[in-house]
Amino acid sequence: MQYTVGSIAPIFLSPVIAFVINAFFGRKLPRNGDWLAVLSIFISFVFSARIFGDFFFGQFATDYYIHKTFTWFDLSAGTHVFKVDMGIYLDNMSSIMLLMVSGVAFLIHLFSTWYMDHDERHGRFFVFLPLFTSAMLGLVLSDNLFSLFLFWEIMGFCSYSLIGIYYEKEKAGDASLKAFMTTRVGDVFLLLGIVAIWMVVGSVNYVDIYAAIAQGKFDGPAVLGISFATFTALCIFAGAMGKSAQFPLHVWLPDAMMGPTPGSALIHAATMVTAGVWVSLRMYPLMVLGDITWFIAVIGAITAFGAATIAMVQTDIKAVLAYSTLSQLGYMMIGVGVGSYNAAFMHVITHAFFKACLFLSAGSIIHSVHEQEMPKLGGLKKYLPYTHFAMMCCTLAIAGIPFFSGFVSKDRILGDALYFGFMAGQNPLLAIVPILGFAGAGLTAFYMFRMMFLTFYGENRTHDSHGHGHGHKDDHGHHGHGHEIHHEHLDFRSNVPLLILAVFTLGFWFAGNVVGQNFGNVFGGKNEWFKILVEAPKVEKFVDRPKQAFSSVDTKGEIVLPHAHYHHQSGYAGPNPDEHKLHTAHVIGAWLSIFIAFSGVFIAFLMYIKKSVKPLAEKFPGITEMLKAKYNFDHFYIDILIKKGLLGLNRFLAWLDMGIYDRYVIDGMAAVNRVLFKASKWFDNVVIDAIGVDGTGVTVNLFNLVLRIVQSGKIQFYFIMLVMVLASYIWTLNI
Amino acid sequence: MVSLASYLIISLILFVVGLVVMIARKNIVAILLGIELILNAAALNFVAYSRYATNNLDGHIFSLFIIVVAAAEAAVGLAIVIRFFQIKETIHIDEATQLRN
Amino acid sequence: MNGILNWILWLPIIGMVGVLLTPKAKDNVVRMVTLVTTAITLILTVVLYMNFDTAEPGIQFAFKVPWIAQFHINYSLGIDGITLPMTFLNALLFFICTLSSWTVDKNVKGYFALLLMLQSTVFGVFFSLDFFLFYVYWEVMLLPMFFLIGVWGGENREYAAIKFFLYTFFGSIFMLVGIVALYYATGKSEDSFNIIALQGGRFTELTLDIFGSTVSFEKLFFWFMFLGFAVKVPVFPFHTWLPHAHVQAPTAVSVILAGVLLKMGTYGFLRIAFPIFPAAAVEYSTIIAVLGLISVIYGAFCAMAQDDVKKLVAYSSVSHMGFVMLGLSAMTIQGMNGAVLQMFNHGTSTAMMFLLIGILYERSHHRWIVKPDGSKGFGGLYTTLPKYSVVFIIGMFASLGLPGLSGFISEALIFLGIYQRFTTITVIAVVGLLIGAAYLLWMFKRMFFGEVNPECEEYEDMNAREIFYMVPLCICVVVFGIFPSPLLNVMKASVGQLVDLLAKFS
Amino acid sequence: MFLQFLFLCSAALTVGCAIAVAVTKNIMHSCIFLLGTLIGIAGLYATLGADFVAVTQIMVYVGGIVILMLFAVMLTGGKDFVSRAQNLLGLAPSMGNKWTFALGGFVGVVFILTNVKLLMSVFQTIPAKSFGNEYPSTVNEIGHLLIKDHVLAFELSSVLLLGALVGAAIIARPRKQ
Repeated sequence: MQYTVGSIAPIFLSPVIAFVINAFFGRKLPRNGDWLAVLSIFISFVFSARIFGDFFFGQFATDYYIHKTFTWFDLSAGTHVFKVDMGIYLDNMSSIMLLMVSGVAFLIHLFSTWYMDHDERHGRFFVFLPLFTSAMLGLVLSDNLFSLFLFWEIMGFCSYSLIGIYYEKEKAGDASLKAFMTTRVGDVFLLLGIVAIWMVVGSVNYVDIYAAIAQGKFDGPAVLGISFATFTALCIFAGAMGKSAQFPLHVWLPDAMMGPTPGSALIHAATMVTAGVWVSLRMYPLMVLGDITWFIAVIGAITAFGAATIAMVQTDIKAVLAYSTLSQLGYMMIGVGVGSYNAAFMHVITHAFFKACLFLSAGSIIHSVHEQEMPKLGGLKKYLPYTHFAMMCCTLAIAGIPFFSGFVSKDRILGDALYFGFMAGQNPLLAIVPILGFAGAGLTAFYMFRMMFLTFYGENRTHDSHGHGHGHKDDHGHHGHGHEIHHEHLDFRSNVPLLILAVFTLGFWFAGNVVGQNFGNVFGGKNEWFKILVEAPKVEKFVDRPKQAFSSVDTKGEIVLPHAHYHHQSGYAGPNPDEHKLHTAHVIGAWLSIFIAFSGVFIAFLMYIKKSVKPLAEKFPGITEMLKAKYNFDHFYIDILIKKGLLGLNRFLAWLDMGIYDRYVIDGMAAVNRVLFKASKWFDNVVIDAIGVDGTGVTVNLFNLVLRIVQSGKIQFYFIMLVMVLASYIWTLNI
Repeated sequence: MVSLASYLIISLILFVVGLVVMIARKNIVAILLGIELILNAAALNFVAYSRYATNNLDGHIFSLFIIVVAAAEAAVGLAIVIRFFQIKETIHIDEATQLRN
Repeated sequence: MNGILNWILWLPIIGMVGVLLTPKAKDNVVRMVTLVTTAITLILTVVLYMNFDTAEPGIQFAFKVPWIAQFHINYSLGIDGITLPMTFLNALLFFICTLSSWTVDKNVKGYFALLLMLQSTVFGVFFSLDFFLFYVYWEVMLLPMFFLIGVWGGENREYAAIKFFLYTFFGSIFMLVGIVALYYATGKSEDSFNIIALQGGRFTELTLDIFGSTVSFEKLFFWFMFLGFAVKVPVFPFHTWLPHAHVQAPTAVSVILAGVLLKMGTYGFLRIAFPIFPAAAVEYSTIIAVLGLISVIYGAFCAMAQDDVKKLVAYSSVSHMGFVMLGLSAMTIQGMNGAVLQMFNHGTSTAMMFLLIGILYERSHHRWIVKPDGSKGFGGLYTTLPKYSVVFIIGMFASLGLPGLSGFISEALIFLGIYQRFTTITVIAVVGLLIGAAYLLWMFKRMFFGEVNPECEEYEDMNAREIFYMVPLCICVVVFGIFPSPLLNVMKASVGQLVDLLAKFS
Repeated sequence: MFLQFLFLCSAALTVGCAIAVAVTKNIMHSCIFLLGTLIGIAGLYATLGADFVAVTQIMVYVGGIVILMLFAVMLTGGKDFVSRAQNLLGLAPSMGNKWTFALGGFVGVVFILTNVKLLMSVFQTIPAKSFGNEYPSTVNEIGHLLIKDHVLAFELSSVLLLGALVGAAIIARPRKQ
């Protein structure tokens, strides 16, 4: 198998070309060039699929990777050597990720051509979406942290632009600013971490970092009293926290839903927000070395549970999905933290499919009904059967119902978390991770079904609200007035992407068996491909592996039969693995999560279908208020931290600068000078006067002044001068 | 007996008053009045010295000539004032800033 | 090719004479003469780039004739890899500024004559290899600048012009003392004014007796030189002339001021202060780094509080030049290259920002984000000025260091360089990046998003002339963001030589 | 006795009217007070025995020049003006207010002091001539002097008068624009 430039680069380049063409000539193309974007992503998908096929069907050993580099720029001069390399790193994980990103992106692009039809920002949307996709694909292909950061930021820019695409809305501006700045907080730390690693390791290639870790070379001077490994790990995780919207930096993601729904589906649900998880997974050996995995797990748990609680009280359909995204990202981070490496990555993939599908379904609803407040929806099942079907599949998946993908991945994470929290001999306080994780899982099932029930079941409330005359403005800028709900017909662009995505919510695609756990292997061990292909990087194998120049042909790896690995692999990469206990934990976790998921669904059913239990909001108004205020994070960040703290400091400094420093110190020096100048002038005048009395003359300046006064042209002044001169003459007469 | 000093003092007062008028007043006619006062002060001095310091009447002759010159000066000066007024619509001294027009 | 520097240096003066000889009423002829002159200069710098040998670290295109032979003062020109990007930047920005000044109609002749004179003097500063010549150009440069701010500036222009003049003059007086000291330290020999011959740490052992105490010559006069250049950069405690000068200066002069003149300060460090006094530079690099750090953070914080867009960008210049100082203090190959690259990139991105603000000012006649009475100065410009917004976004993101645009690479290189020497400072300096994004994006949000402010409805979008002169800068920003090699290849040999020299003394 | 009375009356008239000329706002009144001054001076001439000069003074000045002045004042409106002009000194001589009077007063005081200094020496150096109380007529002698000793000045002054009259007529004549 041979990979050259031509077989990898088009994955990244074809969306770039589409971006460039659309950016410059999009307005002149028919349909603003959206077909070009779709086509370019399809090309990426084809090339990705080919690579995935190669890896999947055992062309390479399971631990095989391709690493190709070229020099971007070179600062070497004289005795100094410094080169910045760019390159491609392909392994099992990135081949899966590439397929997922390009596939989901393709379907979302296709859906967008329908959704954004007749939207005035159609052209802009199809400029930024291919750019975003190319950046995400580039990020996955990157072989080093530096180029990862590059694409990371470009994605942030696309996110900024797409959130703010309806720029005439004040809220869109706020949301885009908030999104960019919040992620930027993490980004600068990520950059700092990259710089630190670069200067100590001498490179930021994954391969070199792994090798350095394996050889114990990964230690630099401690920074701010923190050991170097912990510092860099924290920095990189800070970047991940920003991008994946983890607990203290989570505030941007819910607001990011100001953008068009397909954009949210791609960027803020399926791909970009998982970039943080991606970098955490790539740098997993560093996280272990820096001993911050427990921290990651705790942050993930807090995010997972906290976001789920907020999602329970949201009424906007997109807000529910946004908070569920936050919550699911929390699960991924739990997965990273507790060492559930491949389950965390599997959750990235499964989540991408079902969350993209959920968002697209929500977009379909909004596009059809022009309403996104759930209390004003209801009974849409008969109008939108396909959307209902797709959305139901995804809801089942995200709720963790067996046979669906969410169960497979989340359950493994929770099983590992259970082991991590209770059996791995960790700090007992870390038991909070599985507790919050399971609680969050129950809440997830509850709020997702609440959403389903409120939207698709019960009676239709759309017309009630229209009577009241306060039409909610949806993200199309249309008012909800006067729209009839049309019955949905199977449409190539609007429904087919949903249905395709819905197909991938089935668990057996990922688990290789029907239920997901090892209750019964339908296809035999070989089909547990995910476990086999994805494993935490074994850093030892990267020592002494050569790099390849970008244009070279790679050598074929040794084929190792996948099932040879299977029996020894649990997929657990966390501390103190004990296969037996781990298995116990997984069994307990599986049953527990099934029970919790079903009880969540059941409660939702009682509340919103049977209406035999009062909804939560009526029972606990205090808690509901707190949840609706989103724990006051926005208030705390914006009103207190930024407006009072940062801006106050800024105003104070600016005042200090211009009002005090410049006015008094700098201009004060000028004033001192002026005093000195006056003093010397006075001295001059005295001296000059003395000289003048002696008849030696006056300064030009004084002379000027006198002449100017004397030659005023005023006749009366001449009289005065006449008399004074006469008088002075007389006074000098010696009589 | 009236002394020379008393005439000189009166002449001085006249002269100073004329000076003040010339300096302080802004009306051209008033300035001419001041000039008349000064000329008269001078003439008075001549006559007083002529009586107290000499035996001849040259001082008288001088004061007569002063009167003549004053008359000529007044005639020309007032003509200029009238002309000035025709052009500027004012006889304010500070408006007289140009020699032509 | 040796005479080409002479051509580049004197062509603007020839153009200035041409402008002065043009009849007074013919404003368009004046503009065309200036444009043609700057265009030819730009072409000549491209020719210079073509003929430049990137492998050679030393001086190229040298030209030397005796000027005042009694004092061994020569008319000595030459460039190396550090100068060449600045030369190109200077030629490019003046060409663009001529186009952007097309709308100036107050004493057109004088304006363009002074502009051309300014260009020549700035070239002179960059080309001079003779200390005396350098100083002459350094001082003469103040003259057109003073009049350009003082005559064509805003409301408070006299204050700003005088402040600019006196402040810079204050700094250069110290430099003059340094030059004189060097003249005597070399024993009034052949190369007492030869910048290249003075380099290489010749004065490390020299001491002086001042008031009975022994002082190292190098350490003392390093600070004299430092003061001269730091005012120009400007580094933190000497920065307050910059907001005044920028706010009052006309658009083109702001562009030149931020784009080229500030770089003369850091160029002075690279060409004079560091190579002539390497041991002192190494010893005091911590102080330089701390001052740079304060500039970064303090400039960013102050920028965030500004309600005047131009003042905001002026403070952002303080912040960005602070990064250059950080890179210089690193004294590593990454830091130094990053600093020189940042000099160029800041030149292009800030020039874009100032030009864009100037374009907006021509329409609005004010620059308030928030007016003094608390109402919004702009709002919804995205809707009314779509083309303008796109260019503004490119300039703004280049300025805040978005990867893919030029600012990022230089900032990343500077961080790489500085981390090796001053880890803690690096950790604090990243806050500058964060705040840097915050003030720009916040400003953008307040001006461009939201409902259209009724005042802004009538604004016309950029016209063909404005687009024409923004395009080269956009290209620079994007191309050098993706392919920095053309610039880095030019400078790396010279920078490497300097780093080697400094490494000997650390 | 009569002589001293006449002197005092004339002196009072002269000085009082002169001061009134200076301080009167209305220019017409100033002219009238000038008349008083000139009559007072004629009185003083009389006390000095200058009979011809005194009569000439009254005839020419009172009958001629002051009437001319009055005509001029009437022709030009006779109003005082509030100053419109500014000058470089700040305390302008042209403002015609208390400041200008203060300035004028200051200059006057300077001049008085100067003259006091001068007069002190004059009184010390010139011995007072003793003369009787006789007042011979001067007309005869003046006539002789005018056509003998001072004949050139006499003729020149007549030419001057003629020139002044012609010049005044030319200057003052209304011209068409």
